[in-house]
Amino acid sequence: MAMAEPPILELKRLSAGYLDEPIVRAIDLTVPRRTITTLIGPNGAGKSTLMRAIYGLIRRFDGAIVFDGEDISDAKPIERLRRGIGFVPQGRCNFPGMSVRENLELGGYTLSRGEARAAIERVLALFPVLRQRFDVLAGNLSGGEQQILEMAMVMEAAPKLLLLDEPSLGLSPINQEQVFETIRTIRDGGVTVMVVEQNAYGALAISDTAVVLELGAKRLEGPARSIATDPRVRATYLGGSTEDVAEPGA
Amino acid sequence: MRKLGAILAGVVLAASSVGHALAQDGEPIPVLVSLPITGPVAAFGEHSRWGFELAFAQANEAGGIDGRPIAADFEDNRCNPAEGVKSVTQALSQKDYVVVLDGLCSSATLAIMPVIERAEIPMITANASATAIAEQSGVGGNKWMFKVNPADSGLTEAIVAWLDKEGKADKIALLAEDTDFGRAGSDGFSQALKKRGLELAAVEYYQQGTADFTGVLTKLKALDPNSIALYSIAADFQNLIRQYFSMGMKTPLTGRLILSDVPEEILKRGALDGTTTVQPYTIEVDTPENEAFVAAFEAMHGVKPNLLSFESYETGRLLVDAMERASAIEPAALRDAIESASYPSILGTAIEFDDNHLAHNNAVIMRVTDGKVEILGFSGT
Amino acid sequence: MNVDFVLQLLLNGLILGLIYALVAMGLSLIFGVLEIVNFAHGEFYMLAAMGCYFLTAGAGFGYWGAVVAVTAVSVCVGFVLYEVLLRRLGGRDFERSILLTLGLSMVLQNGALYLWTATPRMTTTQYTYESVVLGPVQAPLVRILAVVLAVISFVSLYLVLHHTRVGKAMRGVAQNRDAALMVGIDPRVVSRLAVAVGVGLSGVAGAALAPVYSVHPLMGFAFLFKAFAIVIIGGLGNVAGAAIAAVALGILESLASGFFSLVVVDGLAFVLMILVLLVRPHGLFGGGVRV
Amino acid sequence: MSGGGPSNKDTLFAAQGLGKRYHGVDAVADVGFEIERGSIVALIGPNGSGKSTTVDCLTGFQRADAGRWWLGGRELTGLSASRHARAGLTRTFQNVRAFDEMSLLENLCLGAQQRDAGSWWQAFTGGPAERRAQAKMEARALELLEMVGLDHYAEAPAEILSYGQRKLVAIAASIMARPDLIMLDEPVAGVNPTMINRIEAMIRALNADGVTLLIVEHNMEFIMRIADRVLVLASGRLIADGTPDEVRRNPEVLDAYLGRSRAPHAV
Amino acid sequence: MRRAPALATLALAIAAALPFLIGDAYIYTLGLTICVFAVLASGLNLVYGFAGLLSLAQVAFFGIGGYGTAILVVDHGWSMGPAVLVAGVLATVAGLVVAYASLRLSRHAFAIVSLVFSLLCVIVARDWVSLTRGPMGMPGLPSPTIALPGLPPWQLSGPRDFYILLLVYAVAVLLLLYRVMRCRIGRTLLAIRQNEPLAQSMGQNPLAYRLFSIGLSAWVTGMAGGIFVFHLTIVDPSIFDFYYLETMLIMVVVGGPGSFWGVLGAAVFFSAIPDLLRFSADLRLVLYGLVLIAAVLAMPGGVAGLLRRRRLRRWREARR
Repeated sequence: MAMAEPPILELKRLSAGYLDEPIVRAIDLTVPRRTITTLIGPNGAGKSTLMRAIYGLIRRFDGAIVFDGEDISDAKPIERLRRGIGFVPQGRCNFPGMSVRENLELGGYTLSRGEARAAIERVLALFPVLRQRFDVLAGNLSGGEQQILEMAMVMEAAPKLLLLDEPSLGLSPINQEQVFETIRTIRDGGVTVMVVEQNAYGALAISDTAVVLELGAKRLEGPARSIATDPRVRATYLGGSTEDVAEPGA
Repeated sequence: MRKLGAILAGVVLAASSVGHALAQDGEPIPVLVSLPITGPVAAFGEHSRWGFELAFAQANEAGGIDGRPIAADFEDNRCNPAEGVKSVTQALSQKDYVVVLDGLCSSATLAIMPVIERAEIPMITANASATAIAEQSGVGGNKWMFKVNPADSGLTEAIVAWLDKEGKADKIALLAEDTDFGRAGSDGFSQALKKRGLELAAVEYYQQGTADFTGVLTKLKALDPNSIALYSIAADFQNLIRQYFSMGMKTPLTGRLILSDVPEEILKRGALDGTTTVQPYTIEVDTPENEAFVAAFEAMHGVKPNLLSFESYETGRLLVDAMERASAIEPAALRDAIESASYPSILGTAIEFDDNHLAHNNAVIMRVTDGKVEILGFSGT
Repeated sequence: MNVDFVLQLLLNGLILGLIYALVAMGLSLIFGVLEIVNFAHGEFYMLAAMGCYFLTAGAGFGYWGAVVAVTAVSVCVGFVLYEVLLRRLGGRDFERSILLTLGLSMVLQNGALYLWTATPRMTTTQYTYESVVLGPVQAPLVRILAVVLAVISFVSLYLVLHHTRVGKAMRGVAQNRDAALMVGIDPRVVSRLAVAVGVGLSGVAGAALAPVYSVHPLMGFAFLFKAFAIVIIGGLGNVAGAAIAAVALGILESLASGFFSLVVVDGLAFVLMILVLLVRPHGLFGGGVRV
Repeated sequence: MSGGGPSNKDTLFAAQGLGKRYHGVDAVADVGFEIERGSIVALIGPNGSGKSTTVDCLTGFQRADAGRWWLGGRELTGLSASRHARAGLTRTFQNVRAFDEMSLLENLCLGAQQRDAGSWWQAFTGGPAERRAQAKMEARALELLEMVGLDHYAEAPAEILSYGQRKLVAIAASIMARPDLIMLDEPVAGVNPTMINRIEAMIRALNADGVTLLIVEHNMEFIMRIADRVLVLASGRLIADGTPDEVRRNPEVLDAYLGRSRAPHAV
Repeated sequence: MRRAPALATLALAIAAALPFLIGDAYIYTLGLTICVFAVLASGLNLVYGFAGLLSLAQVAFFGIGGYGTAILVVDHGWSMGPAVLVAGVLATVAGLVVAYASLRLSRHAFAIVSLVFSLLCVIVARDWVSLTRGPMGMPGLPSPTIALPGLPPWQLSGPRDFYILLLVYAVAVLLLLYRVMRCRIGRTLLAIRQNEPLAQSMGQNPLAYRLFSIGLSAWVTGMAGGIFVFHLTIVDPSIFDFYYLETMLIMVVVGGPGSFWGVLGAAVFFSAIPDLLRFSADLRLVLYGLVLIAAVLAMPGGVAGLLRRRRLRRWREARR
């Protein structure tokens, strides 16, 4: 390869929030292609906010978002979706009164009819569990299956970057396992994935890179393996300054 | 302060006094007419209005009353009692009307009666048929109220007498709108039957504006009466008669049907054969006076008169006659002149008011045979 | 005889119920997708019936031509209604949506009264005096045609909601707005379509009923409230529920008018509605479009 | 005390066996704890661990499926939200809430009226007693506004304030009625550092004044600074209860936060 | 808005002087219409503007008051004063039942149930013939006599007398409502409307306040109906006409929900202007509908809301 591939996503001093003050401040971040990046940090650190800002759901105060080499700072969510960013929000986000089939059909809403059919086949191959439950109402699936369904729906549009907000929230350990496996499969298929997770170790185990947020700012960044063992991570969760290292896992 | 108030009041008054003038000598004689201009029976109200207009136009053409033309203001009562009271009260507060005329809706008429009694202005009803109007008027009642058209009690007595003669008076079911009109018809039938030791087989009321009669018609069909007495007009009647027809009902109808309103198709197919009805008037009455009336009416309004235009026309003419005889054009004198009326009707009788201020004109009994309406005869009321 | 009587009542009720369903379905669809109670719905039905009357009586249209024309115009009116008025309401403005659509209803109803007065008009078509005899029972042909239109509308709506992308998107928006955004459904496009289809259905209803009942500016107002009751009994936003409730109400009303008196019929829908509200209140407000 | 209740007289608040289910899933299960008079207790836990549900149930905003709770020896189980407040247990909300169209003074006085003002009839007639009560409430409201540095906005409608300022007002309003216990739901979430310091100062001042507080919060530094005791919820269950330091060193707590399903062997 | 009380006093002085200055029945009729709508609109304002409940039952309260009074006077020989009071209480009871049953569910359920209640009232008035005389109504209500202790009995016989009575009644009701809206009770209602959970967290019981506002509103509205039907001399089912409800809603929405003076001003304006301009009833309602749409879209707080927004801007600027 003659030239290094540009990163899929670049955040340049991004500040964003809901009301009159930004929640995340001056975030600089570069996400390389075909990786899994995990955003971790205590509740209220601004992980979900950052993710929603990348998808364009909330107000941007300052800074820029560059996706696939183009500035998308002012694009609407639907525009970002078309450009190749898929977002699976926190909580249950499917159509509970429709079958898995219909949910997947709606997942290909932005595609042409033929593309959609091909896309469904593709995600069914990727997530075989959905094929078994093809005619079940989404509301009757288990939590893990619903989460996988939601990822599959977004994956139909063949995003280059997939944003997942707390995919394991409220799932049993076995279901969490299943979801993490799926995320890895997605990455192996060539898609860049960005995950916000409360189950930090679970997410770190499958991640390439990790970013630790605290109080709306980036605290740490590095390879997932080293972050997982960095004692400072624990400090961001349970207080004390990041320098005041406590004994890990005493 | 008083002066300031007077000025302010004057301003308000000026702002409000559009069309607000006092009558003077030589000026038109203000007559107030309350009838339905809008609402479910507006089409009938229009006919009633045309009758009054013809009568006044003829009088004004002939020089008016001592050179004063009669000017009628038409107020809409929407065939609704409260609306009638409101509009008449409002109108009376704005102009010194010498007489109030009234068309069509018995409920509205009964509601307006106390208003004109309090205001001491005579009122003549042309089309409202409820028996209660006359019962409450004249000696011992409302001295300002008069009724030209026959009361329902008179009409029902006439039709029941005829049905009885034909041996068809037993097992009559009644379907009527829930208004004074319908209830008077119901009372009239029960009383007339009671006299003969009979009673109604069923009584059903419906609210004005009811669209669907299939349920009640099915019920009446199952009851299989000798005839169904119908007290229904305008839109309700149109809905009802079509549903009656398309449900394939064959029971003859009776009561007060306006046969000219029955769709031609239904009559032609013989669906109403055997139906009898009583009305104060029908256009087919074969007298020179009636021919002249029909011709004049058609010339003025472009359509043929019906019984409502006939009644209003006669009422208008009776009023003109009273004005000509009255000692002065003011309410009390007019009242006396109306009370002593003896006006020759188109139907050949002289209209005079009884103690209840009710006139007793002839009624026409009709029957449908082979898809055609035939006049069976006249009857006193 | 007695069996025939009941059969006839049931047939009357079934027909009546399907006629109710035609008006109620559109109302329910609009509520399901936009969470708006459309007080002007009855006026669209009235205007459609008026339109059908004038087209057949004055403009030389045949009945079926009028049905098609009126329905097409109604769909367009729905588009305009959404773009001009309803779009400006947020999802949580329940009271404001009532006030806004009530204002629209006042304009349309009283405008119609001013233009045409309350005088009722009868639409006469080539079918007016025909009826269909089915063994011991009989029904007017115009009603059978209205029922046919109702069934066609219902089946079409079902097919659209279940077998077209945009129909599924409509159900999707009603079930989960966030998920709709996630997969790239534009709620505005879907809402606009739902209003167009809803008003279009009231257009079909107006055209179908113009030959059945007399046509006048106040006809929609009275019908609307019955439709409200049906929509609430069926579960707000539940189109199939509304259709079932409509048929059930039609049959109940017919039986009531056959065995009791017409007076009972007037209040039946409202009393049932209040009972339903008291018995299962929480299932009523919310819930997606389910057919 | 019949049927359980607080175990000793320093206990201001006690909850036992609190449970709440949503759609067949336990949001909160068998949660019980006590709060000592005059303390500041923090309630922490990862997202979805049931903290807000706990507060909502204990303040009457949601109906608990199981459990009983007492304030100062009086059982509050099953009472409506307003009765909880009248009994001396007030709260603030996660998403800051104020009566936006009303002035700060009115906002605060509303917090006090249930305790300080008289009957509706007195309110209607507006006699001297009512005027005295009103004056008293306004004086206290001004005092509190001064304390949080917002007294010059006393007449301004709440909607002109910034997010952080409104949080201050919300806390001030919640203490107007001089409650025995306040539950603060995320008092410093989304607030800038300067404002956090002011809120912290206010909480300390209140506590010094004898008010007991239960604080639900994500900002750990803040919690570690201010709390006497920390309760940790995970998946609807109470998994730890101790001083901030003890909790910090508790591996179970860390697991709850960081997830244990795939904890790398290095940890 | 500061000058509103002074303006109102002047208007009241003029209104009170009218009966002694002119003898025009038309002006009296107009005046008493204004008085009635001032009461109806302010009553709705208490429920919608303050308690935040869209009550479509106000017209039912009005009609219940009218029918109740008429039946008590005509069928039971009561004198008008007590009959009006009791009919008002009847409307209150009806309002409380409707509100209690539906508020357990939600604010939205209240709107729908209150609408259905109004519709059921029409049906009862039309169909319970033995009580209400059905669609024919009860025409020719007698001229009532009011006997106040120490004064000669006063027989109300024309628009002038009813104008005086309704003016006195309206002033009394408006004073009462003004006091309620301006005192702690009104503030609490506003607080509950703006943020119900917060008010609960402050120990306020929203249901009690809401029931109070509906009860009071139903009472004054019902009594207004009771007096009004004697001016009309008739009560029939058209007293439940949506026209009354739509007019009340216009007045409140345009005047500004929650604003005493705004709604009062709108009530005077919308009772007087269309009548003076002599619109046909149909055209007037078309106009009202347009005004309602415009008000809902363009000025959610009504005229009073516009003034409030100006004040808010001043505060915002001061904050910079």
